Amino acid sequence: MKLYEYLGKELFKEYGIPVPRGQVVVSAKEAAEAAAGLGDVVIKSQVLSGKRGKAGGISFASNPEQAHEEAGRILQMKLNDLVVEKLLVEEKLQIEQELYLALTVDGSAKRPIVLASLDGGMDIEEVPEERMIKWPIDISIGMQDYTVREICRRLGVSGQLQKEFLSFMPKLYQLFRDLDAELAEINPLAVTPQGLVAADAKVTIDDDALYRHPTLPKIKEKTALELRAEELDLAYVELDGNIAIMANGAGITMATLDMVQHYGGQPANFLDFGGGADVERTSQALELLLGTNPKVLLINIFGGITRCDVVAEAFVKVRDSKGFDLPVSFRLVGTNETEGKAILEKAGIRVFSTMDDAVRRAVESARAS
Amino acid sequence: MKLYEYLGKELFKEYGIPVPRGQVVVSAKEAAEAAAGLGDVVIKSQVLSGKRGKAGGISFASNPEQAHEEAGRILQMKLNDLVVEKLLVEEKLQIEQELYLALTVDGSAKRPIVLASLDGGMDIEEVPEERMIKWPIDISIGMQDYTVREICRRLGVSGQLQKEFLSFMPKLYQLFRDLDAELAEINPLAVTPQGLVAADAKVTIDDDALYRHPTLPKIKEKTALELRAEELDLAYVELDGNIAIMANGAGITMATLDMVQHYGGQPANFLDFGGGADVERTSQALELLLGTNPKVLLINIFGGITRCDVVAEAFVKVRDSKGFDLPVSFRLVGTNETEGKAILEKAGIRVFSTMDDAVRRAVESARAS
Amino acid sequence: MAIYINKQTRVLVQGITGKQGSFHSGQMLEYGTGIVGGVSPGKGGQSVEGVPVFDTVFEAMEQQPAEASILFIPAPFARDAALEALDAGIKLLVLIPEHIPLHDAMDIMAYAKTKGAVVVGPNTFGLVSSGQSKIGIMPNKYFIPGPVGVVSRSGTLCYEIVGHLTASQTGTTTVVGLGGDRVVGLHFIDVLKQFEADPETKAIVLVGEIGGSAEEEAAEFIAREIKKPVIAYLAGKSAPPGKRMGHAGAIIERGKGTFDGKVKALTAAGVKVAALPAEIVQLIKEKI
Amino acid sequence: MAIYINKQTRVLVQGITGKQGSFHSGQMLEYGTGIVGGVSPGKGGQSVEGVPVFDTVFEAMEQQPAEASILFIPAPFARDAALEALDAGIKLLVLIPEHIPLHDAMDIMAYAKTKGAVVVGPNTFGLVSSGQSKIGIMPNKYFIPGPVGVVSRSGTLCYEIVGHLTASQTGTTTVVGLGGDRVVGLHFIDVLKQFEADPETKAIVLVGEIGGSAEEEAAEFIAREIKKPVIAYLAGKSAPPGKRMGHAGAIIERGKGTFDGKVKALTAAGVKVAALPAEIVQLIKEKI
Repeated sequence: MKLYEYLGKELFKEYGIPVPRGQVVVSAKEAAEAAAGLGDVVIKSQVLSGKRGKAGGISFASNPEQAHEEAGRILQMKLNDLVVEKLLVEEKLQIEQELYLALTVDGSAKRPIVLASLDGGMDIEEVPEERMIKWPIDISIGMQDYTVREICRRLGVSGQLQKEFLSFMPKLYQLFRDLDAELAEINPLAVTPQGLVAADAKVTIDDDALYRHPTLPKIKEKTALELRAEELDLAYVELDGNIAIMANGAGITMATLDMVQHYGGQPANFLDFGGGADVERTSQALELLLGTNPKVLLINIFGGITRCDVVAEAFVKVRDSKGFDLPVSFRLVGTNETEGKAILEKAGIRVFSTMDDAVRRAVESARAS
Repeated sequence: MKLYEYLGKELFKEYGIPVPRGQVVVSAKEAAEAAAGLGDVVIKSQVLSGKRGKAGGISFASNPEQAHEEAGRILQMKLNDLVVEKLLVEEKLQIEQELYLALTVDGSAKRPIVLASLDGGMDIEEVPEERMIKWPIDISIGMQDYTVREICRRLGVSGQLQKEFLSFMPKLYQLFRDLDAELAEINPLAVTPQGLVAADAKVTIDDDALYRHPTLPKIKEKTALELRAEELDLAYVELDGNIAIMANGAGITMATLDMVQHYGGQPANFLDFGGGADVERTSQALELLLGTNPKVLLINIFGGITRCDVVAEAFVKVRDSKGFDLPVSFRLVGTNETEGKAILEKAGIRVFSTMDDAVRRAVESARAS
Repeated sequence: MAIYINKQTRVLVQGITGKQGSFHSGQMLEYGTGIVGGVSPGKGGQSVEGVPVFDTVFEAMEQQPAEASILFIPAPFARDAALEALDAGIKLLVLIPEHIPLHDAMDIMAYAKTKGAVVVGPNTFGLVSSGQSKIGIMPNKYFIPGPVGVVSRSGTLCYEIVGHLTASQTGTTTVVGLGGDRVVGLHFIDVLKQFEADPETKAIVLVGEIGGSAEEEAAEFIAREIKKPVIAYLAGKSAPPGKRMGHAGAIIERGKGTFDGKVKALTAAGVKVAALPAEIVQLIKEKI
Repeated sequence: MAIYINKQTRVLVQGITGKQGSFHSGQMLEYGTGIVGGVSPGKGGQSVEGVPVFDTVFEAMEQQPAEASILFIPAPFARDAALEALDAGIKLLVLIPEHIPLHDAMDIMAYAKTKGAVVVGPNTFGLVSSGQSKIGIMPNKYFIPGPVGVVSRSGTLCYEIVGHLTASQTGTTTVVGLGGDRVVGLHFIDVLKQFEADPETKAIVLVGEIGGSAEEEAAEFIAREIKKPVIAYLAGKSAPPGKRMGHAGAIIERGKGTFDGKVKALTAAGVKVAALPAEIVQLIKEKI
């Protein structure tokens, strides 16, 4: 779950990480009031999108009137299709240098990793590899002073700035660990006459660990269907095609999409309903798919944990109660295959044994309809 | 540094470890007032000595009048030579069972170790080995739930009591680690209708880590001379004999004492003035020793980090300024031995090359004087 | 021979009294797995499918020493159970649960490293040395002995491919599911190294997917160290960028981990990449 | 031969620019120790006694790879410096400082274990393989090559005893100071095992003291594993119970760790216990 900048900065504050003075507002009037006490300000749209600056979602003002005007303008914008509902009005920092600092998870090393660069402020993908310091953290001892000194040495940072890092970085690491963050990024990390200040905050919390952080607000940037899928604990992604696809397992679901495309079809979605689903969850997944009005329904089940008879039963149940009649291409093998096939065939549904056959049939049906 | 029971319990409280309701008092009057709100109370002398109960330093009262009387009595006692200055007046717990729980450092395993027993309340040295569970903690992951479950299994504890331990023990471990404790002991750990309660608290903080805990009070249970030695960072222990001994290094100082006794002498003290001492510290150590009015002074220096010339110079300086004339037996070898010997011999002091010779001379001198 | 596990491997099942734990214990026993004990706190003294149940892993290890353990434990409690197994001396830990928090997974991996233990998963179907021992949840019938080693990031897709092999009478030495999470214990490289050293493995099938850099790292390693033929299949060719496709790994970001990039890297390392799962069979037959 | 260190051992000095660090670097170089670099944060680029100084251990290890490091760092900063050395790949760490907090020492030992590194100390004089390499602060002239291995809990007392040996022309293979703190890296057993395996060590001197159970554990180990003659000296015969005699270890509590108990245990294991330091020489001569 990505956090809005202002939420990230609230967390930073809690952990003693310096952030600019500022305030979250929802109207031009509030923006003007907030600006009154801050002198020159920066007004930042609070949306979960990078490159807000380039898109016009960040602006400056030297007085409340200007702040009012700019805030009003930004609040009417859409940034990458996202409505701007909140603004962060902050003091404009006296920035001497813009750095980059982040903590994230290095899947290869199975460890947290520090990313640090003297080239902050810009799009971080544009920073040349050799200007980006990457330093893994040994979780059994955490971030120690020597780690910070070593990163500073590699950055070429010493003296007062190194001292600041010695205080700054362990706090960011603590936040990263305590909050189950996938990413805690500061770009730019501003060097100011008052020391290091986090001029931005991009914090992403591990969805699987949200239960441990009940006080965090729930942030959604999904379509209604995707939200419904999330409620059902289904991995669902909307796509542009017309063949609705349902399979069990992320890999095989992707492979099914790939094969649909391979044979010239257009997937309408990605839906992995996972392993070991019962009749009810399977029904819910099916109902969700039917709600998207696809031309064809393609079901690809290789039962392992998932039992074929359960899927078959659920399918027949949904079909009988909803009475839909779109073409269905059903592949069913694996655990309790015989029982599952029997149920479907009794209900007059043809069952394919290979993915290939089922996908080809689905693509043909989509073309025909 | 050992903490008084009431200080230990204050720390327990901070960490969410249940302790009896109660209050520290310094007079019988205060004791009566404290007892007023608590019903049946226990009145416990706050001295750093075990076996307070057997020595009469713990008493009970059912009303403020009794509390007044008992408190007055205990405040006039001396327990193992320690004056009772404070009392802890606490609610009397409804104890169903008395357990034992401690965290300490296992030098062999180089780890923290949990000690736990169902036989609490008594002198813990009397608990049979097989009734005491010892479970080392892997510091890289700390105390986990499974550790507690395993200890409970070994104790034969399950159900509600195990649940209580699952909450209780990690808190004690956290305190032990956070506070640099050498020992955090609860004996008895009371099982009451309200759950586990720490009926006593024995917490010892690592002296070498006190600088990290500036808010802890300084607790002293030493003689004036020992305190003075501590100020000077000297390892000093008073003994009963008449040969004052000064050496560099704990092992060799002990060996010097042993040799004195071996040849029939009586050491007046143990004084290890450590390695690498400068003229000033050496002088201070000497002055401290002379203040004890010994019959003979025995100095045993094997210079490594310690430089012989520095010790010699300091000795001559102190002798010349104080003008003492007790017999001195001086052994001096090692780093800058030649320079040191020259200084002493110029000042008319005989220098021995072996410990054996020096010790024998010291014992003879003590006998003669 | 086989890698990681064999007929002799003694296995514990943590969470054996749960629905999944008991069902799959039965399946594993049927396959021939040497399950010697189960662990379920509070359930010690019971038995499941004839397997004795203990309250703690330490107790199980005292009574029924084992080398491996498989976890059927809800994600929030998986970290504690995994650390317990490692602390008690388990050297091969198979983590079935999905949704284990990322930081918990890092904790487990860090501790496993200090203990010199191998972790498979989390979010894996486990591993099987065909005809000998299965520590996982894959359907028994597809795993018959043969000369092909298989390593996969995804589960059902792996069954699909092994199913094709089995249908053509091509069996497997060991099949390893790495697990779909961002932090997992074994990577392609670890398993490839084992297959290279295993005399019975004649060819290797690598089942990858978009996202992350595991396939690219594998390609580099194969070019350098692997002499045996490697065939790959990659899922996610059709996935649009920036969308998360189920697995934490299966997301294309920042121009890295794309399908094309992975195919290119593997091809350059001499690996044949199949366009469809079924093609694997033919490609393997050409090599052995 | 010798144990732990020899002529080839490459050594870093952490805290080399301090008073003690620079003085003892000079002494060690004089003895022949292979010091290849020093570390002092903020002092990188300087040189001490001709040894290049680096800002961090990682930098030193890049420029001047080493196996061992010795710390002259004030106690409050020793933990950080020790962890740095271990993280950077140092395999033998000698901790000179005294007053390192007990929990810091436990942290260091736990991390060393995960890294497979040996820690000597803290609160030790270090170790010396006579005539080859000295990583410590002991006076050079007493350490001449010979057939006796010495292991000691205390420093100056060890010099005293080695001084007697040297005076009688009996040299040493390696002399190891375990350190006087409650938590130290090496125990008697570890060093005895090494001496037993070292062909040049013909006899072993063990210098112990009251408090703790290290001597009792050593006695048990000697009875079981050590074939070479072992001579012991123990300090603290005259110490009254309950008083702390300098070292954290040198305190008699709860009836454990007494002088008599230790002598009994060692004697039962076939170890001759000398009554006076000087007797060691005669006892050794009888054995070699």
